[in-house]
Amino acid sequence: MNIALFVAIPLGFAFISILHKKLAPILLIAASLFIIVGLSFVQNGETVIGGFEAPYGIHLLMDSYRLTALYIVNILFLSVVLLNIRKYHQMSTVLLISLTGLNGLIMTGDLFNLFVFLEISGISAYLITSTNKNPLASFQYLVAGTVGSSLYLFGLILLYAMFGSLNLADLSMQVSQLTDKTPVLLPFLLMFLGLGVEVKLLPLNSWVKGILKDANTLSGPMIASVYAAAMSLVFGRILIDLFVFEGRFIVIVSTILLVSILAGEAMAYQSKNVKEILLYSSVAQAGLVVLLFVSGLASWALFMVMANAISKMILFTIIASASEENGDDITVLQGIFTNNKLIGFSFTIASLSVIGLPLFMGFVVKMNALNHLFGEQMFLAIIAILLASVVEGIYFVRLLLHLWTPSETTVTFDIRMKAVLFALAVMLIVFGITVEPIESLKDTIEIGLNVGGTSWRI
Amino acid sequence: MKKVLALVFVLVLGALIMNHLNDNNLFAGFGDAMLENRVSQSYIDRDATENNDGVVFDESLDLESGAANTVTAIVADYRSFDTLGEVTVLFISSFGVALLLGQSKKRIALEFKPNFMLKIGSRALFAVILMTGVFVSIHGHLTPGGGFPGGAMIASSMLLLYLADDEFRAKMRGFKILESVMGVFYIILGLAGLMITGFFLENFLDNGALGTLFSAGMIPIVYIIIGLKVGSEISSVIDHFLSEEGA
Amino acid sequence: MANIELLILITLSLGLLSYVLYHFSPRLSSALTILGSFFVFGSVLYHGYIGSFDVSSTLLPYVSFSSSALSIFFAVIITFTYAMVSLFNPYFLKTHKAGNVHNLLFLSTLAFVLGVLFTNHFMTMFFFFEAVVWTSLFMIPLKGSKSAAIMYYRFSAFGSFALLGAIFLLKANSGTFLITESLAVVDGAHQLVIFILLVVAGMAKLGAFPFHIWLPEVLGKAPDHTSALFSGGLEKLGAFIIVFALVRVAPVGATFAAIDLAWSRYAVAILGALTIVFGTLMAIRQDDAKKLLAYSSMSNGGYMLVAFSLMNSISVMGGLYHVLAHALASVAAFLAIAAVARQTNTTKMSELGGMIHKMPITYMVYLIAIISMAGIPPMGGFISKWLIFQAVINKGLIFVAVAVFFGSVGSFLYVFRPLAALFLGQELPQYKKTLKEAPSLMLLAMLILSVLNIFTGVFPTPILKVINTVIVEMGMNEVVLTTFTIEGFNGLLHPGLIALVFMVGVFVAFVIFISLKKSKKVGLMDTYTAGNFIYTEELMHYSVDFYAPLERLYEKYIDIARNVYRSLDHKIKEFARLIKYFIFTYKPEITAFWVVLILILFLWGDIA
Amino acid sequence: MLINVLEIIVSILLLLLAFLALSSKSLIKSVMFLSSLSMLSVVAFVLMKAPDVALTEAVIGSGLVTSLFVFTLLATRKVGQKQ
Amino acid sequence: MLQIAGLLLMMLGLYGLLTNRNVIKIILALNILEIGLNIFIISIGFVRGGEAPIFSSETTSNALVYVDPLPQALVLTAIVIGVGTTALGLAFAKQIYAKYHTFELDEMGEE
Repeated sequence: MNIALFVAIPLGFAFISILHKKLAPILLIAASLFIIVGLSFVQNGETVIGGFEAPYGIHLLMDSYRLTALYIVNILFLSVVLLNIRKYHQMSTVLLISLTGLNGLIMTGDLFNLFVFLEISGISAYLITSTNKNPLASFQYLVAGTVGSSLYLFGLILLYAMFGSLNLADLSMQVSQLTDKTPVLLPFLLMFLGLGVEVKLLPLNSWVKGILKDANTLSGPMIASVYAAAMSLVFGRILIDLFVFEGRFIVIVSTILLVSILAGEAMAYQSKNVKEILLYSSVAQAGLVVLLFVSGLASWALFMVMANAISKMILFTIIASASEENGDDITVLQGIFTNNKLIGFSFTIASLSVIGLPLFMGFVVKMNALNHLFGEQMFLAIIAILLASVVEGIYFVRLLLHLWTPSETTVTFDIRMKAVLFALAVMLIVFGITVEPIESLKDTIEIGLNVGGTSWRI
Repeated sequence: MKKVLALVFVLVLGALIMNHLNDNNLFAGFGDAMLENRVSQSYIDRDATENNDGVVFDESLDLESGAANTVTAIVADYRSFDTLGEVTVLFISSFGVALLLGQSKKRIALEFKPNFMLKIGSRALFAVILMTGVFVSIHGHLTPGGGFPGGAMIASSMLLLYLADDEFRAKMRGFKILESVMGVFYIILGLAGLMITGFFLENFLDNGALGTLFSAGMIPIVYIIIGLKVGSEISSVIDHFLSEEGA
Repeated sequence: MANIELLILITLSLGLLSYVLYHFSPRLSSALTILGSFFVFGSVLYHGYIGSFDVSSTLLPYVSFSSSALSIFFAVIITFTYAMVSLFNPYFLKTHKAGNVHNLLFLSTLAFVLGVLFTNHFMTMFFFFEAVVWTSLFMIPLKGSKSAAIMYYRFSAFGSFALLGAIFLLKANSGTFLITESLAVVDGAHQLVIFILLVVAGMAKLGAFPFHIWLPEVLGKAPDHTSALFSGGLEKLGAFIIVFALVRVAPVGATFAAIDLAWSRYAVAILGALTIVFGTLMAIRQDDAKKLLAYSSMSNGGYMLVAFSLMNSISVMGGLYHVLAHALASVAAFLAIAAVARQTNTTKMSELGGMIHKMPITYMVYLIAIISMAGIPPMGGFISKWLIFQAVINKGLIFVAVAVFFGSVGSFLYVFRPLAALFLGQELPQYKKTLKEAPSLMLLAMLILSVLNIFTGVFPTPILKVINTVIVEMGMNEVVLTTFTIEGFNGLLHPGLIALVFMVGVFVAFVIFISLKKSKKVGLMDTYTAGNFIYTEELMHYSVDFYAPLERLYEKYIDIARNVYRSLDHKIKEFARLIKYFIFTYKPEITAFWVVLILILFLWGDIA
Repeated sequence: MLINVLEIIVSILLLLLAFLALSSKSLIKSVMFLSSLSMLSVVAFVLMKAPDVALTEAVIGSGLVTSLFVFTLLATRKVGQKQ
Repeated sequence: MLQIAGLLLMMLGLYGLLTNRNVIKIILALNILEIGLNIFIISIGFVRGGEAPIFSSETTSNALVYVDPLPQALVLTAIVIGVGTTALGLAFAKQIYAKYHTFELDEMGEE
């Protein structure tokens, strides 16, 4: 199975899909299914595009990390699509392109190619958010995203000027051979800021509120779960493979991350509006994930992304669906779970997993990450994580108590939504109880990171 | 005041960046780029895959990339995947514009009434520009230009018709089919490369002698595809921008 | 049932069963709850006594258990509390919004408490700890107060995650999550941090001084009988953690030479003393009987802190005995209040009065409980407080000693008030007809508790011997006991003798009371002041502004801790609003601004 | 030498036009300044021996983008007039 | 010199983003930012005295000094992507205008 197909097939389907409106949703689901099925026939290694070996040509990479990332993104993508395709069928082409973009983003081993895919997925994200009917917010997202990718391109071109290559592996080898690392810090900071816009790190994420505040069942889970997962996984991979942290760069990065986490939690704590609570909490979680990547805990960060993505998918879908008729004030939504036990159950599990309570996937991830951090004596990160957990706990308890308290509100949920979300919630429990799959996956991922490090760094 | 402050801020930043880059020994100054240390030297020498004795215009046969224009060689051969992505960006933004502005409605009426001469003249000019566009696209591997400017020229010929004739509406359906078919062709070309040589988007045609029209393997084909696709996409964008809601 | 794992699982499944059963018959479901609680209590007591716990675990993954004298001691106390409270369950389910949920949560918390007490692995302990927090959390709002539940979670979560921090530090220190092993090798740089984190975790759970805000909220607003559970059962988990920190972790940091006590422990003792003082002062000014008892629980928690921080056999014995005595007394008191509240639907003292006429047994139970709480012989509270006094005086901790005595004196003041206000005084007209004595099951529970309250005061040595095994297990010398005496620092204590003397005194007083002339009965409105008839009944009530002169002394300062938290909350929210105002607006220039600023900050270093 | 002078002139003009485009009060003037900025950047590209980029920028950057801006303004001004 | 001009154009683009509160102007500033970036990228590959990287009857051999073709290829892509975002941004601008009847952000009712 040539992994270029994961980009080519959805792209080709997208080109076809503009011909026939009825056909488009079918093509979308077919492409999505094709990728998920195809993922099990994938072999690790690099796939050259156009017949030119790295660093001259572009190549796609596959290892356990990327495979896991692809599974996460594609499965969540498919579930979002299945839940929304009937209502938002006109978005099929856009979704196909965004699938192309996200898959390419995860697999590519070339920094400029990554920029191209960043733009592809970015533009399709702007279009997905246009279903919110808030053009101002989408416009702001577009401006922020364009500024971000311009910064990324600027940093990238500085790297090219210094090292004469655009290949990730080639660059990381050359950077690691430098004795004085100060010259590369500016491009790294530029790229960090550029990608930080997409990953929702704090001072750069003013677009998040406008987008997620009015999110519907398509754009909410798509941006908060699928895109957030893909972007942070790509960002994390670059952080691990390429970046070096030194001097002022460390200071700036750690300030950004700590402020993201603490301010995100504080804002969620202060909010009275369910969607706002969720969106600010996802800001904090993005900071947490990047913090783990920066600390070198790649595999646990990957699992945290996975746990968060599943949780956010559940939370945003439920809230977006419930607030379609009622608005999303915390008091308006009181008691929506009294008649929807299954939905309430999924929501509760997702939020408990985000807090990091035992039995759920978030716990396993948080505990292992903490364990490593304690071993490394990184107390600032530890304090941030523990404080964040306390605050998260408080506002989620408040939310849960409100949503579970019986009241007159009646909201009906789609039966398919119930099924899909329940399955995802069960997944959180399964990964929270049986640790073996995660542990073994972690081992292969770490082997992949090392082997990858030696084999494809020329 | 705020503006002055902002201006000072950005100028300080610019000065700081310049200062930083000047201090940076890895960063060559303006005009002093060292190509030997970069991958691009291999693009110019056409020796990315095997050692190559040298490239001579009009003589070298069957180079790894047969375009005389090195930029074209990179765009359509070495980094063809980027170009596929680029086409996708244009495709999705054209689709997005259509999505956002709606399948409209009525086109904007211009404030002046074009007279007969203008109409005829623009028809003639339309043909010329269209031909130029196609020419630029096809000769992308030899001369500056290529599919993107070519496509844009095709689109601007359509624009000319729009401007010259108040009533003119392009046949959007045709553009759509053209766009779709060309996109699929591009993918099929890539897949064919995958089938024949084992690499997606690999050039599987003969390259011929450097500098002749029928050389460079797939590149002219790719550029024609791109030219037509870009042309139709941009025309559709223009059409949507020239229409408005109502009536 | 000798296997702890099986016991936990059975309790959990009984909880589920009672949840399901409730749909068909609430009565049966309640019976099941009672049965389950007694079953757990019985097996813990029996197997704890003969020491035959089976700690192997085969069914649950990642979980392992061990049993120690300490955990059995705590388990017996807490399961007994559960058993007693369970007898109240059937009468309160009707007032709940969801009785089925209550029964499920009741038995689940019981199961998880056992898990906390018996596990030998810190992560498992954290898991059970969190499970207890979350299951008990949802019992609070069953009466309708969400804010109390959130308050409870704030402090519990703080405690839990402090515990988690301590656990990981211990792990980093010793390389193992096993409790005994990792506690054994606490040393090095993190020692003090571990100590502080563990103490914070315990104090948050116990409701000690800076973390006491939740206690009156929760105990005051939880369902009436559930308050007893929190006060007598769940709060004691905090004491369990405190024992970890103060007794099992070796002394930390520099020693305060004058009193031969580590500074860190001295600090805890001071906090304990503050807890006692604050709790007492706050209890004095409450109008709600449940809140009053809540503050009294707080001050008694302070006694435990003081006792465990002193680190000698007598004080630890006093502390452990106080855990038992206070559990018995506070459960009895809360249940008595619950019994009253069930009949009258209020716990405000100003709205009650004269209950002794209709509820004499409840009155007796309450009387005995508060005597024990105040530390007056011949009840259990006296024995523990005597031991703690002994230890404090022996150490020469003047401030702590003053606080401890103040607490005892203060408790006279406050426990008398509900007694007078609820039970004595004029019988209020609105309850005259409807009021009855509590139902038999409730009476049974209360009577058992009263008997035990007296028993622990009169004949404590069998229990103290059990505590001696706990103390020896923790590596301290055992306290010298005979059948009837306890040897303290300053002499022997004869609880039986004291009780006897006390009985005689009471008998004499009773004789005098009988033989003297009867007082004249007057009606409630039968009063005149300055020749005017008083129309507002409340003004006549005993308990309104009972200690007003005393309260005036300190009423300006009572809300200090609460205000600190409130302003912390405001500060967080202000910070959040600030960030929101600066960043999360529809202003596209914000991103550009921060980019420019960060880049300038980064590059400025090149020049500077 | 000549080229150097040319470079400097083009650079200064570029910055000038950019500043004018940003500070002009009239939107249509701004767009026109942007268009000339774009045309001037074509000169810059030619000076830096990038004919491909120059051609593309001339056709797409200068021509197409300008027309899109103008059409947007045109359409909205009409809408504005109706009210 | 042109490199500095490119850099300063980017800075002016940022300045435009910082000071303008008009939707069209913001897109315009983004365009200036992109043009500046493009000039900067090309300047990275410029070699003084180098030839344009096209083999022709005048520049026949690879032995000559050429300017770096890769940045030019990248800029080609970047220009097209820039057009894509600009078109989309203008479409959003049209939508915004349809909703609020103004391009000024300050005149729209904020939530």
